[in-house]
Amino acid sequence: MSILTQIAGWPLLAALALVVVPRNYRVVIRAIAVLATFISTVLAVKMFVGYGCAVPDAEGFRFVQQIPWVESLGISYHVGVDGLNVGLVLMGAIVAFAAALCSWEIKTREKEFYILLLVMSGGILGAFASLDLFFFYFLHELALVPTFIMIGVWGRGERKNYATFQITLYLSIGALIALLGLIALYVQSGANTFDIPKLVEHLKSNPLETNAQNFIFPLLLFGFGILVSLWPFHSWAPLGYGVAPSPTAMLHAGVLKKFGLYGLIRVALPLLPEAAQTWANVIAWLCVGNILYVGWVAMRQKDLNLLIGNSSVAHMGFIFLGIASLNLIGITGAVLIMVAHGFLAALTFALNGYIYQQTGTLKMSELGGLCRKLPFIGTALLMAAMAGCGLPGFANFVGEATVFFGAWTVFPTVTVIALWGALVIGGVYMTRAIRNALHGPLPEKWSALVDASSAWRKLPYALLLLCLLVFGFVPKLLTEKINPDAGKIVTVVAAAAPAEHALVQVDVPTARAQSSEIEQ
Amino acid sequence: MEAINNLISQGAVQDVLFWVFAALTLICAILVIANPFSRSPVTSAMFLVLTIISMAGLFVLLHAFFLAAVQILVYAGAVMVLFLFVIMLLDLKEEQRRKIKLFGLVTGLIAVGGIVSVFLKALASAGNGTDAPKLEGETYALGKLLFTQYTLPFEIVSVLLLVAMVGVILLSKRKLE
Amino acid sequence: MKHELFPWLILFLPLISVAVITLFTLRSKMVSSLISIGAVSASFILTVLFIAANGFHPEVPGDVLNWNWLSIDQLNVDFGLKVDALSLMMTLVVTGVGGLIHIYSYGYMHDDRSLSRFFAKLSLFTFSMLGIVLANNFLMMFIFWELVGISSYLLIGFWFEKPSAGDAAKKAFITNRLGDFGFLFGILMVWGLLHSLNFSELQSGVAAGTVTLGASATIAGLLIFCGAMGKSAQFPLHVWLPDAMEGPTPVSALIHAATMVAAGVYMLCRSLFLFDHGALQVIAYIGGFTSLLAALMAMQQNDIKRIIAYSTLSQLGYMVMVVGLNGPTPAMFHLTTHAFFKALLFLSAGSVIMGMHHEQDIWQMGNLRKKMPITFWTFLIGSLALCGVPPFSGFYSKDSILAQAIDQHNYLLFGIATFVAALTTFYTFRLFFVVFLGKEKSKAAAHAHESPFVMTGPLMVLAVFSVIGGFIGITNNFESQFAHEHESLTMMQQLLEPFHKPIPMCLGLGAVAIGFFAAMSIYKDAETDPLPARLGGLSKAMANRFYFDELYEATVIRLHDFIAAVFDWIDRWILEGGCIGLIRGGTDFTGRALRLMQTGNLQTYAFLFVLGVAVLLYFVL
Amino acid sequence: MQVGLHHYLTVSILLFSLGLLGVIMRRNLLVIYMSLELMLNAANLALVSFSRFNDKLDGQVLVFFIITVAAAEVAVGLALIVALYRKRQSAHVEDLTSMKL
Amino acid sequence: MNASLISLEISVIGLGLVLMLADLFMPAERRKFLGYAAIAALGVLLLASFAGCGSCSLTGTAFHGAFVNDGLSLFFKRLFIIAAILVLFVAVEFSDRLTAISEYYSLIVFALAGMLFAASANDFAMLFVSIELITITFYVLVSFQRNKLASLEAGVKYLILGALSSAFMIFGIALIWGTTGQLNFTELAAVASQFADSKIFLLGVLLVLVGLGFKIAAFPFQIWAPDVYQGAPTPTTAFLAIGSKAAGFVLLMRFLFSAIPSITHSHALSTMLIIVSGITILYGNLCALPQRNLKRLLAYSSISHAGYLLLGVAALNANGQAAILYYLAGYLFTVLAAFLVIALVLRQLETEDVSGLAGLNQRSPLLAATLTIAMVSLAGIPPLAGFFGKFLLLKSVVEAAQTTGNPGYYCLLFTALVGVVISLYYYFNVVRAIYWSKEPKDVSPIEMSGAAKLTAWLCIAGIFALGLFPNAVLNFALLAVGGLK
Repeated sequence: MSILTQIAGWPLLAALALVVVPRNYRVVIRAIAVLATFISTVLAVKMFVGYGCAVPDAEGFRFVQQIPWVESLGISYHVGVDGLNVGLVLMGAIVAFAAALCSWEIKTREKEFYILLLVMSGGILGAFASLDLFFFYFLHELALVPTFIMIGVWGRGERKNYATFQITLYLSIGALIALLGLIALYVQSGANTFDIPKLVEHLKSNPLETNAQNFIFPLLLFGFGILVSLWPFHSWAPLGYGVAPSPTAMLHAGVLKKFGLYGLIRVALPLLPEAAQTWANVIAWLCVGNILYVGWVAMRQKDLNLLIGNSSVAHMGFIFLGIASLNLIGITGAVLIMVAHGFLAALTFALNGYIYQQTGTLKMSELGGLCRKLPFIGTALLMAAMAGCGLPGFANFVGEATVFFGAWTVFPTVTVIALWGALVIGGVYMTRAIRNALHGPLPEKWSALVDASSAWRKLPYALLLLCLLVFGFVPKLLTEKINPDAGKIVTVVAAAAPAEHALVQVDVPTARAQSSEIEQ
Repeated sequence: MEAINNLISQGAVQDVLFWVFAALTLICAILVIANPFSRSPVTSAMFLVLTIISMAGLFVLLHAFFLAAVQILVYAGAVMVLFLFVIMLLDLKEEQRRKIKLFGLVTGLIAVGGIVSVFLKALASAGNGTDAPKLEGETYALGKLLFTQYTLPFEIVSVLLLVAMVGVILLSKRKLE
Repeated sequence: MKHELFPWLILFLPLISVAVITLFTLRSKMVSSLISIGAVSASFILTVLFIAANGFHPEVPGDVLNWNWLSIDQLNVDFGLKVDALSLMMTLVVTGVGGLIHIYSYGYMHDDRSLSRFFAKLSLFTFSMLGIVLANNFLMMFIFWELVGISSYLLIGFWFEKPSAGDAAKKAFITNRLGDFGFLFGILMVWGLLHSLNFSELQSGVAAGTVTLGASATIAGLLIFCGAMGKSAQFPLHVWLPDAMEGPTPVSALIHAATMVAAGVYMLCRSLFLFDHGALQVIAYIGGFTSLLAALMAMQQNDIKRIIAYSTLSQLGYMVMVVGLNGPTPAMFHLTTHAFFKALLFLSAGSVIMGMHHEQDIWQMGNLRKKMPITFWTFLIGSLALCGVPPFSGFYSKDSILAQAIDQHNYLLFGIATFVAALTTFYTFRLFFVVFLGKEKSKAAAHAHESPFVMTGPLMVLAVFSVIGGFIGITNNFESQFAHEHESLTMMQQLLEPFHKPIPMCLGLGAVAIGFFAAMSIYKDAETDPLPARLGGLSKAMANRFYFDELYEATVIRLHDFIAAVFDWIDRWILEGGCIGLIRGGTDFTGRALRLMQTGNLQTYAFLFVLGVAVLLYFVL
Repeated sequence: MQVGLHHYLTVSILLFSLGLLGVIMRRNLLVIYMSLELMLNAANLALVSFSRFNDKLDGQVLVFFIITVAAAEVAVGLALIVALYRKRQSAHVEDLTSMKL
Repeated sequence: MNASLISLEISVIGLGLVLMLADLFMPAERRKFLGYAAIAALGVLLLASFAGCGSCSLTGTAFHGAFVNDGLSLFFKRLFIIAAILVLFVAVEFSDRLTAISEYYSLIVFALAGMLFAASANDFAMLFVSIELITITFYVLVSFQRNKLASLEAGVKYLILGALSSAFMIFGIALIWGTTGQLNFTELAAVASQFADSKIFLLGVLLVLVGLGFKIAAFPFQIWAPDVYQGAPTPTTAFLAIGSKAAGFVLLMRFLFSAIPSITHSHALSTMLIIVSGITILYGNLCALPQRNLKRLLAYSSISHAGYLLLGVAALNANGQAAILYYLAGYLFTVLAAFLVIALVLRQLETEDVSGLAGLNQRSPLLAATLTIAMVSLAGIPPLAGFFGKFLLLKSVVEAAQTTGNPGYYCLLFTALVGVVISLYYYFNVVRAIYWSKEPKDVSPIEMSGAAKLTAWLCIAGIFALGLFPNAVLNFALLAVGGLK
């Protein structure tokens, strides 16, 4: 059994086990959840560390496992990692562990909550590890549905129902459109297989017609885009995260949301290279909406969670920009941000959750001076905010900078706008948030707040911060893995480049050289 | 006499009879659904009997003698008696003349008119339909067909009748255990 | 090359101290401060040892211990250190002056309950600053550039419970971010054209003519200059520096006088090879204009730290101007001397403030000469150096700037610089007279006391350097960096160097004299400021910093807020309320409306059924 | 004019539509039910005439089935109406609207 | 003549008769257990069908081609038998609310016989009589709770509208036979293309479709479904929802793809199918949105599912047909799970309001889980049967869209997606009512008989099995539709 199956399997197994645990054994329930995610995390770290030593298969995937499932449709359970998803699996496992640790703030119906949380974690990890389009989608849905339920049931605030409604609506539509795209891709390819590596191989020799590509690509783009809160389909995200219980927000904003982006890179680009060229412009300009528009919206927010939610949406813009650049640097950067933002989003939502749990509000007008009473949480939030506005030292900066370098050669104007969004607008709203929530005088009523005191309480935050710092200081851990595989995708895309896309073509020889170098 | 025979052989009598029966059928049918003089279900039922009998006449004209007999026996005889029994059993008063909803009437007429016009148009488009009649309704042939090729439906219908019987008992028994 | 690990240690010791303090010793103020002071001192000592062993020009001029940090396609970023005269001098300043300020801080901040946190942040700043200095490529420099920004943010907002401190920190950060935007933009542009970020590679490439920025050179240069504009607080991004005085005084000394603000100038010198004539012209004029503007503003400030802050602005304007006049050597020279005397001034001011129990209004002071003798003398030395009175260090460096302006035949800027020199003397001695001479203007002034030795000690050390900084060979090192041919001057030659070019020297000294006498005549015994009455509206404008903050408030911030409000409105009402609400409401309404078909009436059902058939038939046939 | 298939079919169609009208116009369940019988009879007529003019007997077999099934249906239907009448004291469609929307 | 082909049907009819006779010899209080006997007998038949022993799984035609036993009919027959078994289980649980329970069982078995015949019907006479057998049986089954006005009212509504649709259908059959002279599907297929331009023929086809559309509750003939589902006794509703609908579908598929394939693939008819499918989906889902009555909600949901199933018809390809089969198999377990819970939970309640589910997870975790799984599967969420079924249906439509390039298919796909999204909302409302109602009025535990538990587990197992291990059933379905065009 592949280690990946185990990583995704433990939480699911634990969820099954929880079904039979009586609901008043609260400690046991919690322990099982934490333990299962911890095992996943350990395994994921082991996999990440052992990545270099593992032997890749013919298509360049490691830790592969394949079991036929529905032969007539060419569906098989196929997991494996390459550079693109190895970081995501690691990130997902760590965030799942952190989310399980943070779930102590849930006080009602804990059993159901933990079951859903574990299903969600298992689904996410499985989706990222999956190399079969069907399972890829299937496991994502498996993770998505608990999200709705968790928000609907354990959500907070008076807009809970509305937010649940909206997030359900948007995400289901997005997922279904993406499903449509995936099915169309499958049908059009004629390969009668859902296996991604096989599809890539097949379409390399028999590329789809331009028309078909240009029809399927937008389905995938907007389907996945809605899942990732691509502007203008973003309004669910801040709202949903605003009311979501923090473990859910952590897992969704941190991990599950990356599914759409990963799907674009893993599926849409290599399988529909020509359309990718055509649509890159659209993506690039839409991401301006994310970065600039949503950034501005974030500036207006009065609620910490809404602000963070909006900033999280804005961050997605950078990833889209990296994808749109269609060159090695940009895509590597996009993957980097995906991993980094996973940690970051999880961290911020976890911290917000802590503050909410303590104060019962996240309205910035009511907060203030929290650094005094909550030095640990406050400092962590400050660091998270700084990571959020692209401070070097944290992994986000590396990703964003890389994306800027990648996109600069292709979309200079958009890059400049993105720069403005990252450095100025991001700086403005993050410092505003810090100023309003952490700095300034401490209101009387918060004099009884308690900081995270025990190691257990601190662990999730510290762990996530540590990850941000590690990948911020040593981005090579990721880039070395991402590079060759991103290079393959870039090569495929570039090979399909129509003549007028001269700018993109510039990078072709180097990308090829890069990948061939690595192959040697 | 010869003239009459001639007429018969040329089908003129049948034609006349057709018109008579057809008119009778339709007029009675109209009276079933909309009797200007009485809204009692009994009247409707009586006119339905008349419709069925005139239809049996049409069947005869179509040389379906067996079916004409069945029509009168089963329909006019059994079914309509059943109807009348029920009407009497229920002791239905003459239906009150509730206000006819004009809107309903008009839209209903339009809908039905639409369907009829489609039917008739389809019919008109299907050629003139003046082929000479061929088939002679042989009861023997009919019976043979029924018990050879159509045995299975026939048997299923028997099950159906059983079910109906059970159903009627279940539904109308005053007290069930 | 010997001691190649030294630069790494120099850089990372402060970071290690940050880690140690935050992780382990937050509880103990004493240990934390010792660790922090120890780290920066160790860095200083290592720097000195390194220089002693290798001289200012290590045999390998290139990059020490290159470690590949990121390598994707054409994007190669090394984590490497560039050790040459420029960076070593700067390292000396940062660790030396910084070390002194660390020590001073221990005294100044002794009673603060978050002392450990303070030292951690201070060390973080030192690390970042050293990073800028030692970075061997643009991206590394940008990284530390940002880190300096954040540490300055943290330090300004150290007393975060004070709303003004929080606001000032925010303002400083965002203003810096504006500059950084340009900086990174410029870096991208350079990389896009030259496909390298490494200073040595770029420099040799540009020098050899193998690569060229071509037509974009001016724009790229100016964009990179934007970074300097933010860090070195050049017009129009100068607004943050005065507000930054909300931070503790040692912070003002360290960051806003000696090091961080100098980073912009340092960066300009480091990347000077990229700038073409057009860009340099713009830089020079912006520098000149800033120095004038800041000097004018300084004339009517009443807060002791703000006056010094504006003078810092003005002096930075000098440096930027002279870089623009293609004079990196005078710029770096002034930077170094300025670091000494401005740190001295700030620390002395800090001593005053502490003596005055955190009173900062100069019109509440007076006659402190008696109460705080050491501070009085050190402040006087600092003032003289700042004004450029021979033989204090400021004289030499300022003179070299004026001389450079003449050399470049830019008489307008020369005029401005001279005028600013007069203004500088005026406001410096205004401050000096009001604070140290005259009568006590408040009870606090009467009860002021001298600071402890842990504070006065660093003051004295700095005072010594402020005096001798002009002729101990600082220029030699920079000359060797920037000029292809140069001769090392002896100390005597250096002492007399200004006399080779008498015109700037004489005019400069004249300006100083005018400023001094004007200040003396007005403020010798003044109880209140007589100037507002004389200058009227101009004074008010000066006091209000020419309304730049208000202008920005009304334009830039308003505009952003307005756009944000509009987008927020769109988001809330059109995207969310309009589209989603409409869809939701529409769906719900349609559902309820369709349901009305199910009237429960069989007749309606039959009718609908028939209608359905009719529609179907009509549709197909 | 010779009476042909079309004439019979026209009669059948008219009869069918009269039944249809009855179903949607009348409100007495029994009359509605009678109208339904009219419709079935219309179909019978069509089948018989087709059978006559197409020279095939299958249609008549079908008519046979239809009559039988209709009889069964009538039996069940009337029983149902009776049961309903006992419960509701009405055979009027407008009184049967306890379930709606 | 290969009469042994109908041994399965004969056994079922025999079973019905035996049940009716056994009633005479059973004491009243034991009659409820006759249901188990019927279940056992049907179980044996099902096993026999799978084991292929006797002639239960022979393929071939009989009665001059009127009766055909092929993959398709075999698939549906097994489906019907399983449905009947599960319905009988529900009926046993429901028996305390029914008088004359043994007749109820036997009527269910007769309806099953009708469905079995329908699965094999290959000419119009068979089609007509088998449909009528099903329908007339259902008239009785629907109005079986004579003491409940709603049941009788539902019966009358079903009766009148059912008869109306029968009238249309029989007129359609008359027209088809009149123009082509063929009653047998196979022979009709050979000549149908000659009549592609004959309006009378097309009219006949449409009228037959009206009749079948009524059975499957497709728009615009869905109007009866909510009232009838609501009023009928719960086991009847369950059988209507799956058995009657599936019978409609097997006949529809036979008619469209076996009798008149050349007409079906014509532009007008395929466009009509697309439109009908789309509107049915939307109508069912939209109307269900504000619905609070649980059975009525399921009725609307059943309408929308008819729409989804029609996707497979509208796709006009083998994958679509196989998808229908697969979907129906999944739908079978799902719907029966839902109705089982309704039968057990809403026993005491006068209303069938969703709020009656409050506190169900405390009253009976198994029932709560069963209903939740059913709802989630209906909503089409992995890893349950509903998801894979919808996936197959959508896939077939995509294929159709890409092979024909008809833009209508894209609209249809979009409509289907919208429908799925809307449906999520009301399905989750039900789930929410189970687990997260504010204050449940009744928290007394619900006693479940062993058989009820078994049924619940069977349904859950079915839903999961079809979602997780679709291979076998899918292959069977693909094989089954091999004969269709």
